[in-house]
Amino acid sequence: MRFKSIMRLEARTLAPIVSLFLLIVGTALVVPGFLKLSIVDGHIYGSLIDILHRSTPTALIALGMAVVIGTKGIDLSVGAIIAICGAVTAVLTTSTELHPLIVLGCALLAGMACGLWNGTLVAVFGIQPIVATLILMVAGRGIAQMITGGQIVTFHSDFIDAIGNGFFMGLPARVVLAAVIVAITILVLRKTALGMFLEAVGGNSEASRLVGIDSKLLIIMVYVFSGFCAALAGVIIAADIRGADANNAGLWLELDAILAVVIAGASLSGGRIYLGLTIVGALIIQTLTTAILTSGLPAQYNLIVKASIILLVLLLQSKVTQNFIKARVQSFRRASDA
Amino acid sequence: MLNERYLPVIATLLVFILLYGYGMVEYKGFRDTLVFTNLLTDNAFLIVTAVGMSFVIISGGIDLSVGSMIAFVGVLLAYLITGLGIHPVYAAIIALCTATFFGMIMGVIIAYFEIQPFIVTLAGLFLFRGLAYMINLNSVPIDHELLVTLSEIYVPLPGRGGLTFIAMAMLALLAIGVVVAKRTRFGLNVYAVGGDVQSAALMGVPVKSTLVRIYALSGLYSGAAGVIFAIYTGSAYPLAAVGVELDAIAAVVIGGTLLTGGVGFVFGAFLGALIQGIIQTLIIFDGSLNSWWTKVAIGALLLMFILMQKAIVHFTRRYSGKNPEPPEQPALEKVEST
Amino acid sequence: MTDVNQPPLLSIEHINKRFPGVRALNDVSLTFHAGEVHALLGENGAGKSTLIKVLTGIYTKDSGDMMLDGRNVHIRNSLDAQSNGIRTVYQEINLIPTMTVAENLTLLDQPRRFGMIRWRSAQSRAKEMLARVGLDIDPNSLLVSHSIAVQQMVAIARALGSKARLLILDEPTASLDSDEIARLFGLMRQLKEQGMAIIFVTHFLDQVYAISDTISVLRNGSHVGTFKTSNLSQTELVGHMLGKDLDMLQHDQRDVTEAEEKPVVLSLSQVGKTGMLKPVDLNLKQGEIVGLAGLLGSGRTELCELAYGSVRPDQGNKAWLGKLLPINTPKQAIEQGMAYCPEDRKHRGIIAELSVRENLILALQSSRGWWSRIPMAEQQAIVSEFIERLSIKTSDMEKPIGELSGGNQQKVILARWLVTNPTLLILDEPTRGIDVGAHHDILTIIRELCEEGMSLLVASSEVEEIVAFAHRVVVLRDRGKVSEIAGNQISQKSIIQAIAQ
Amino acid sequence: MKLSKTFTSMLPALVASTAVLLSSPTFAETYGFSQIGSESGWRTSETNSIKAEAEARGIDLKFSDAQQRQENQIKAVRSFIAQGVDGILLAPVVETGWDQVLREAQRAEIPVVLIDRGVDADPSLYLTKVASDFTEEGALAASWLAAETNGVCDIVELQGTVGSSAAIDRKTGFDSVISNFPNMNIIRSQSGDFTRAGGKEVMESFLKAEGGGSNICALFAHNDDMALGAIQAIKEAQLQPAEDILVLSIDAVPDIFRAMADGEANATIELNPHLGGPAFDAIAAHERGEEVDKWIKANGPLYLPDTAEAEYQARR
Repeated sequence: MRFKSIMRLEARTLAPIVSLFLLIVGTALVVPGFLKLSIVDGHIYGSLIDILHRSTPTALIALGMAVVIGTKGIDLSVGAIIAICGAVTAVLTTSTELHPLIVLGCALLAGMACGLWNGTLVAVFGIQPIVATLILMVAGRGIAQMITGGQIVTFHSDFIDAIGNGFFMGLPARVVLAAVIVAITILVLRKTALGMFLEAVGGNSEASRLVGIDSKLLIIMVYVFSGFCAALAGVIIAADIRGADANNAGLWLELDAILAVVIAGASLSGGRIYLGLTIVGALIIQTLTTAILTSGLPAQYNLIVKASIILLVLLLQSKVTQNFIKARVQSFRRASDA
Repeated sequence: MLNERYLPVIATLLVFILLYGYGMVEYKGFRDTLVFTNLLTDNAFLIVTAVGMSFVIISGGIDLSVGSMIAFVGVLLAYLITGLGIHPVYAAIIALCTATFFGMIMGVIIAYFEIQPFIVTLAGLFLFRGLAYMINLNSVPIDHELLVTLSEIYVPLPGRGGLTFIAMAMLALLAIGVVVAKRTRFGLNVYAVGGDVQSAALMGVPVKSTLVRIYALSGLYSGAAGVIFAIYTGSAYPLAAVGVELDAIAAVVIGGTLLTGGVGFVFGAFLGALIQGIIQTLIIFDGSLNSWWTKVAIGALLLMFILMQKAIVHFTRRYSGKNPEPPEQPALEKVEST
Repeated sequence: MTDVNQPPLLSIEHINKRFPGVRALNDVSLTFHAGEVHALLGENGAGKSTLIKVLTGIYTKDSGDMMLDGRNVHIRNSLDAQSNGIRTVYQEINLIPTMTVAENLTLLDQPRRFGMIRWRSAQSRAKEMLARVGLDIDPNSLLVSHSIAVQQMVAIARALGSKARLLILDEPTASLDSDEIARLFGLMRQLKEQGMAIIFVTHFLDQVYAISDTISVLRNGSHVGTFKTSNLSQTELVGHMLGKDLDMLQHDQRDVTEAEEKPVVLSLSQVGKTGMLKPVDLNLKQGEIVGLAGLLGSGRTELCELAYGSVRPDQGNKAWLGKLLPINTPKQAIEQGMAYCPEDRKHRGIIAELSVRENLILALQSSRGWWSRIPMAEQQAIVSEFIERLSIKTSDMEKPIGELSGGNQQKVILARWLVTNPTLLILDEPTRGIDVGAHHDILTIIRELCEEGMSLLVASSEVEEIVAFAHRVVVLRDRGKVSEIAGNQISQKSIIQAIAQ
Repeated sequence: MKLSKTFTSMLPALVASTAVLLSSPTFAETYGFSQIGSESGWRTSETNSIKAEAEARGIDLKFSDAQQRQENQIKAVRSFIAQGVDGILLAPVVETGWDQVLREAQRAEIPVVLIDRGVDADPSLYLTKVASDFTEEGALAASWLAAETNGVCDIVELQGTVGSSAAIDRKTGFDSVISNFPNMNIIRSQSGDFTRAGGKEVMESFLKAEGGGSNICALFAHNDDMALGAIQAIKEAQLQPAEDILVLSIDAVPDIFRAMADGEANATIELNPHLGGPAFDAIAAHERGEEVDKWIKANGPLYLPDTAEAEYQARR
């Protein structure tokens, strides 16, 4: 019996991991040297590290998005928050003498303020998450441009630069930073009762109310967290190019993040938060992009490949298909039993 | 007696009149009918898209693929006309059928595989843009005398203004949309599905086929918007209409349609698109404001309309005994066999 | 009124319907005549709603025949049912709240010309339909702008349509006040005169006697019997519904002794809420089990909700251990030491995606706050203790609770509250839809808890059960308290008589 | 009473101010400028240059940012026509699709000057085009590279946004020249979307795909921003940009001069952002009734590291 339940768990968690594995193996067959890792100047170097490096912004916002979606919500505004926080970082660095740590703090606070706004609209005003966050999605980039004055603000700050491009123990610093955030999030959600409460609210808000859980505060916190993740991603993206590009930074990244969560197997109707698998989902999306880039496939095929793979994953994950497969498996078993 | 459900539309109309009045007082050129007919012509493709989107949103869904669809249809048209030498009328018919077909496929996935419209149409967003890239990467002129003739058709009005073919086509499509929504069984079924999908099913509304038809209709309308865009610019460009889906959703919401479904007017989408257009026009007339004000202003407007709708819904719910979320009929409990 | 010689409008013969693990309808045969109001009665799980769904084509029967006017008919979906003149009005008004009255009335059947709906003629048709049910409202008004009663009448008007022959009213009066019910009955009589066959499902016995000509009783999926209303006493009827033969109930055993004078834990004085429950007085003593008896819809659940505070009462006061306290939210209730297992386990009890462990630990964790998480080892200890103590059958405490059987889900929800060690435990239908073994287990637990000094408020539709454990029984009827029976006075017979009065 | 009194007393002032408002456009020439957006550093310097030029000449410039969308630009041009401006500057985001709106401007007798790129329309529809030739830029870049490497070089290319005319023409120009050199090959070509982030990411993948970058002789980026992103990628791959891999790009934004001065880039071709002067001159000439050339070429020179420091100081 116990074995069976482990099997069930594995089948679900295995799907994204196997997909990632297959994707990497497939790419390695097409692109020689894809798996090669070498140590140059004490830094680990190779395509796989690149994927980690590149996927940090997506992974970070997908982390926040996973928690939001777990509570039956969605956050469309993360792309705009990235632009705002990148702008805050750049403008504060260039126009003030503030310590970079304070600049970083201001950017993170700006992101959390955006999250607070979203959370308030959702939890207090009872506006559907998709609408509530659409407002900031539309207006946010405008606000970011207002901050930068519509220009790409280039800035130099060794500290911020270290976040975006530095190395820590041979690994890209931002990967380490993101890993730490992911680890802390997993710890907080699993080692406090927060994760359980969030999943309870997402799974059955009425039952949660009856056991005395204050869902409003939780939901606000969730959006603030998503804002925080987006802010950090915004700083990393700005640090990456040493400039804040209000128009393009994080553009359509919210869609990638939602996709990562869906690939992880979470339903948009809430109830389960798979943090680890969401990161795998983000890695899948990035591997796909990197694979297309390194394989030399013309740029115009990127979207088609991406869309086809998404559709495939969605169709395979849908209840209808799963039920169909289950029925098939059962009838096969019955046939083989007989 | 004024029906309370017209309130949002009337509010939208008032905002439009106020903005227009402001323009008339502030800028000389604004008093010409030209400004108004320009609004009709310039926003024609957006209005047509928003009309299709209205049906989707009234049914409680969302369609993110419309912007890509516009680009895809444009590129397809160019290929059919200049590449294959097909007469524009036939080319347009083929393109519209293709768009409808793709919309229908998304509808089938949504209705029968029970995957959220958000994710399905997101895949559509990537897919159609990718297909457009496959056909053609450049912006290409569509050389055909018919297109030139069409774009030259012009019913002059006093005050430099004039109704272009595009504006008239848009008005015709708008009128058809209004009639379909209010005067056909399909239209009423859309409202019923959006109002309460379970009740609708119990009342005998064919929910699944209605959903398929809704997304096919949205495909058709965004396809028509693509044709209009092609006539408007006399060319095709795979990067055209990026982000139009958000403009269309905003237009629908500003026009008083609830994203929760069931409530709204196709005509409201027309007003919503005109309001966005007039904000843009005012900003251009001013000439010193930066474009990000458009985004911020539209975001603020969205917020205002959503809060207003929330208040109206709250007000009407007080008189309704129906729970906001009616519980499902309790299913038969399984009795343990052991 | 009913012409027995006339062939029945609809007859069903040997209908069977099974669901995995349950026989929902077991060889049911019934006949329905034109010009007759036929009450269909039975407690929850008796098979009424399954039968109605078979009649209206939402479920397909496994076997058996349906004859309309003596012809065999196959009803595969709701459109089939409608075209055969079978129309249904549900308790939960199944209309579109966001549409107008006229739109609701004519949906899918609008008068058209060249494919275009003619609203003028649709409106006049809507007016006619409304006139048939005696409503004079603006067909252009939004459905939600009307009271529930009017919405219900609109639903009936829609169901009647033009070709209705058999009208099924599934608990239509649940949310109506007495004037509105009188109005509805007037309409039903009028329809009866016109030769309509009406199936009337309700829990209100008064209403059954006020309007019906014939009564059929279902129990556990089987047809118990069909009676002429005039020949059946209320007490007999309740006996049939509950499966008790009153003559056999003279000497039922009671092994419960009266609780001694103990301090009052929770005291309700004139607590009620308009449209939900008439004001009620109730005192719950320490170590006492108070049973709430009454048929479905009598206000049992409502009293539990108001006592717990999951619904805020709009009148009356609550006192906890002698002190007046505002207990108006679950949080406040839990802080005082209350616990509540709701009746609707699926929608208000379990969180299906979460594991048995998480569901079980949730209330305790919630009372401790999110920061101080109960260590995993302690959780597992608590969970395995309760899995053993309540003999919860699960392969694994990490299994999603949605995959457990109803009885085991119920035990987990019960355990969820027991771990918080409450002073007062409110149980609404703790034994609903669970098998015999689990049923027995839960009754044993209830007794043990009481002996440990816990107070319990238990609502149940099973009179036998209440008699078996209650120190005091509060009988509810028509959303109000009708009597209180204590000590040796408690017997199945006395309760049934109080319900049936 | 009081309110109406106040109102009556304000009335003359209101009328007067309205009159001023109505007549104000006659004081100065009003031009409209429809800009593509602010997607790159070069674009921003172009905007600022044209705004500054207009201010210096006392021109009332109506500025409109189209956020990379053609429909917004068409709207802007139409609004300018409705406003009755004296001239329109248009930096078209794509080449096609302008016939209709240009015809309308012509009907309204408003001269249109195309800025920094051309359109695929009858030349009679616009006054002139003040722009460099993207194809020539590409060709110039290729020629420099051919000379620098003696016609032997494996090149990686960072394209602009897929479908944009700058990307297409620069590629065409570049390809046309290197096709004459059998030993010059483009071994990798991908779009970096004209952004720094895109440039960096794509360059990283190039480096990985080409054995750590040892096979790559030169990088040709369709704009400086992508080159700047790519330079970071090269540095992070432990290679020396401008030495191990030649870095060649187009636009001449200040930051690329900084990079050249630091020895991290080899050459940039100026895409002249100071197009306001020639454009306004052309309109003025047209108003005087003079003939204006259909293409006022504003090709910039190729800059090399030797002058980079001075250029950087001059431009920042």
